Amino acid sequence: MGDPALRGAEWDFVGARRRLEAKPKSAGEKLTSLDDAAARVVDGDRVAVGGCLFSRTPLALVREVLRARRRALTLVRNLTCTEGELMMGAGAVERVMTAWMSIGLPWGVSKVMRHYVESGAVALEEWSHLALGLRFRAAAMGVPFVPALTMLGSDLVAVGGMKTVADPYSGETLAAVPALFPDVALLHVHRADRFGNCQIDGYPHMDADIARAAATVLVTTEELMTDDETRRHPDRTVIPGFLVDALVHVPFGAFPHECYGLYEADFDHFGDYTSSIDARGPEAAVADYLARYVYAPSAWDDYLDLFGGERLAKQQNQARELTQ
Amino acid sequence: MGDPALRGAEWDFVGARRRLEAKPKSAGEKLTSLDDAAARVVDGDRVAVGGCLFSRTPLALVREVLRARRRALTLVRNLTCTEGELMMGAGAVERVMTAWMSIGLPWGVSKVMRHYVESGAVALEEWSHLALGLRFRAAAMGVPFVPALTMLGSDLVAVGGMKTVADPYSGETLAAVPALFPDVALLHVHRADRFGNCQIDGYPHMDADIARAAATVLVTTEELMTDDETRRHPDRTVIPGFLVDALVHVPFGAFPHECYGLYEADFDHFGDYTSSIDARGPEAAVADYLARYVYAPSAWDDYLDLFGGERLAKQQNQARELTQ
Amino acid sequence: MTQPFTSAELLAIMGSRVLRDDTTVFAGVGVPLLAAALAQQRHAPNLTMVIEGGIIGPRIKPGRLPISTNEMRAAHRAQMLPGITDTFLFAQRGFLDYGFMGGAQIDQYGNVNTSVLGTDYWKPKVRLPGTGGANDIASLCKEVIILTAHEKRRFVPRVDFVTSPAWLDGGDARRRAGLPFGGVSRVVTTLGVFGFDPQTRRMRLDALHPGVSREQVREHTGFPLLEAPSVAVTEPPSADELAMLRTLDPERRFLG
Amino acid sequence: MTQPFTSAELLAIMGSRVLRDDTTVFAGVGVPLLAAALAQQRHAPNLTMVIEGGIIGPRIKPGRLPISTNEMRAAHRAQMLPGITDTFLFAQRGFLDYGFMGGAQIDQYGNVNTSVLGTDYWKPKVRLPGTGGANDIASLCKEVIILTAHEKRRFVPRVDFVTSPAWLDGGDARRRAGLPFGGVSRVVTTLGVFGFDPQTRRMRLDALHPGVSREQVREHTGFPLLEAPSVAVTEPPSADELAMLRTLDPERRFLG
Repeated sequence: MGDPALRGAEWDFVGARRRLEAKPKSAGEKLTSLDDAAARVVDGDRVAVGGCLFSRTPLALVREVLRARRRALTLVRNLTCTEGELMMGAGAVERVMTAWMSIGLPWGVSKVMRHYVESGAVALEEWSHLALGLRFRAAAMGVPFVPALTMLGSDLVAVGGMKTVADPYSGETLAAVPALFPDVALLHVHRADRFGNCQIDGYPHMDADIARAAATVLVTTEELMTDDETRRHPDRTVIPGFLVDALVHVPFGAFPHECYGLYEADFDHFGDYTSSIDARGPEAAVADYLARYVYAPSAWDDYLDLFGGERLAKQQNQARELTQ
Repeated sequence: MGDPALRGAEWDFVGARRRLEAKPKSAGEKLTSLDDAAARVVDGDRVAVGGCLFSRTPLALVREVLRARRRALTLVRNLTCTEGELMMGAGAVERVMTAWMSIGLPWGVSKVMRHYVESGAVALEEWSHLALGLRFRAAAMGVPFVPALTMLGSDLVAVGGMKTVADPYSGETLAAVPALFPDVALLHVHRADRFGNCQIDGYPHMDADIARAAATVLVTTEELMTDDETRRHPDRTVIPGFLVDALVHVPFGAFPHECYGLYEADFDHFGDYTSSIDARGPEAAVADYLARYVYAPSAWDDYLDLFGGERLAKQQNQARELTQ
Repeated sequence: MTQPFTSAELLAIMGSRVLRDDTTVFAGVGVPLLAAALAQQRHAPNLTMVIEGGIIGPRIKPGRLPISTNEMRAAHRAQMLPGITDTFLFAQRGFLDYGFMGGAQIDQYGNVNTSVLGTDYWKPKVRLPGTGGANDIASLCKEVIILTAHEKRRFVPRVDFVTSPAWLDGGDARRRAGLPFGGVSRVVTTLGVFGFDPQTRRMRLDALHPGVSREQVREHTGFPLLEAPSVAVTEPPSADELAMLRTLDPERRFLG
Repeated sequence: MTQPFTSAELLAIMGSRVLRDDTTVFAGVGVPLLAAALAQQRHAPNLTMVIEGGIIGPRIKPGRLPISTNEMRAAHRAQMLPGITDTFLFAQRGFLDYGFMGGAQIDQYGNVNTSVLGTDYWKPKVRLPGTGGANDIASLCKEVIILTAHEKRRFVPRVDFVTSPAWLDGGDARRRAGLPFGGVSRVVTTLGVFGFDPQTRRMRLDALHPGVSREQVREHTGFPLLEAPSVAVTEPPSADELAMLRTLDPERRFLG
């Protein structure tokens, strides 16, 4: 399935390292605008999206990538949610690498995913949750693979072309989970300083590994912290500034997905969205959603206005209640 | 060097997993006394010691192991400091696996280490800092090795018998850093609740990996926190209670080594100690130190009294000044 | 069945009884989480729940049950939030005693399909959501328990696609595939409890729920079932179990 | 030498000049840390210091210079504390541009020994402290700079033990050993600055410090040195560099 040379680039640890070696690793200013950040994504990129499912999804960045009408992207995300549906509907992705795709139990199997995958418009390459996590981790470690005990024996092995490796000590056969070096990482965090040092509250998902694995790292942050705040809590920093290429200050940057402790996901919004899909079919419903939520509002604040302050405040209260 | 069967146990991921499978993994009470905790260390054990050099060393636990007159231990620690010298002087260790051993630049090369290693009384097996860290990490991951790009080409490869592995994707040769599953881990942390959930401030060193790698985990904590405190800051927990076997509340449990943010290492004490070694030779000086600081004071509070409250307070102030 | 409980309640209660104290369990959202929470309240106070979103030791809030494994409701009052990869690595290391699973198709060797219906993966008749963490749970936990409605279309001779490996082709196939640990030990369905023959690893009827006949089971199973030498009858959900379970999901979001 | 600066000052200043802006450097305690801090203050404001104890972006406190890479003084006002293993993994991934090293023995291919003197590792004449992170820095950084006093007993034809590999036996030996990246690019000593022939990888005199002769260098080197086509003379430490450096170590703990 697919071009083997292209696939080789996924785990080419030498090439991935040379890319980093050629790049400045600055402790300096990283703050910029959403469109300037998203301009670093080009057609054909392997794009890793941080967070997981509807948690801490970098939706402001995803939206900007869609507004820039990018094409032929490969989306990599462990649990893929509405952002993946929008990317499919917008014609931005040709391949999705994931362990699971839908919104969540109450909304059933994703009809958008079924439509684009069953028709062959998008290839869905499935890896186990741990295996995909280890693909990022191997890349973060700068090695072409890590051994593991998962996925073996299953039909998933053939899907992604995973190989095995013999342990040189015991002789046992283990899964050799290949590294996955993304071209770009899109991440959303709780706090960052202007130099790109990032801190995350609650569950960390895989963002730290993804940041180390990618050639280019774009980050949005709920809160901009001072250099002094970073240095007062250095043990909270999970991504160092020197590997961040662009940082944008975007409160509610994951909405209507959740951000731990700050706002809960807007389940009613998901319900309205899936009702529209049920009523009008995946293509028309997603096209309409894209028109209203992605292409029409040019600024992120305009986008948030579509939800309204009252709804945002309600989701904030619910998050506080659940995490305090 | 050494018994190959014994060495095989270091990286036997199947045996190490069976040990865990056979063990209760309780969410219940872990609080006990120092001597009860240390009684779980038996002669011949591979003992991994948390912290690094003179930082967050579990000295109360090390002292208790020495008071129990354990023998034939293998000490594993990345940077080995006075605790290693005391274990050598007490005749407790026959092998030390480390990347570096001495106290620090101002005190020169460890005369105690030289005495016991050059005479052949103790085998010092040297691994690179990262390789030893990856040995713990491979074990924490439950795999027999992890590939790496370090130690290759050096004479360290032959010392520890490290092998190589061919990447099944690119064909490149990488170091196959073998797992190291300790029998026991001794750790000192900032805060733990009575169920053994542990939180660490400042640099984490390798404690989290060591805890996952070891068959038995013994922890001392500066502060005992409530269940509610754990649950209010779950993103600070680095060791889950279900893998902790024994927990002891020991304020200043790393002294005269440092504990980040709480007290600085007592450099004057190190100076007095090395002066005594210069004057009287390693064997006599360490024997005297053991008599005074390890064997004579039965309780940890008696031990702390040898330093005095004024000195402890001074070290606390210095730590505060450096970390705020 | 005429008992005063739903299928979901039956599964949650039967599932909870499997869990011993002083253990850890990988619990997915819905019935598995309710089974684990019930066990914790009833007979396993020192059980630790682990959720694949990267959550250890949560206290599930009645009325605010999580919809996904990666959200604040799942993390409510947790003791640790180690991240997804590290959470699965706890299982790979051997720290996870139990894992719960379900699936669109289950075969006579306990293998589960949650990926595609149809024979060509790249051109599926029906594309399902995928493994999520199920493959990892099936590969890495010490013991795996399948909780599922018992339907003929679900219990197939051979799954279209092995998403989560149990005993593969039976015998020592699992070991030979490079999976030295774990495996599915029990299948708890709405009709009974099933194990696997220790030699062939074929599915075996171990116990029937009260009022269920062998014939009913065979009728709803798409492959020939082995039978234990003496097929037991399960103890029905007690009033006590039902009451406790119902307080956990007062809105009956998952209890049906 | 009669210049009004110490050997340590000379090494720190020469070391600092190597570091470009917008880069990262693995800095050990003592002279390397001072070199990095000086570069940061003078010409590389966007340089990030990384310390192997697991410390990124510290602000070293004058008068409270760290004694070890794993202590609060080294972590003072740091931006991140990722742990030791993860810090080295940043280097393995390719995030570390520079690494500084020293050593008890250095050979003509730049290999360094900090483990044992004598030919039998298990029965050493002198047991040294060991590699610490030096082997990893030598293996993983994009470019390694050795800072050392220039003494004949130190500059040996072949190190007793290769703790930290540079070019091994020369030629493409490093690549063949499985080290595709990095290598020692420069050796900065109290007498001059040295590089390596791109083909043979033998050490080559590139520049002399002011007032030092080729003969002096040969006299203090235990192996035959190559010479660059035109051997330069280094710019001596400026008053400005010396003043800045001295404010970093007012107690002269490391500046001698």
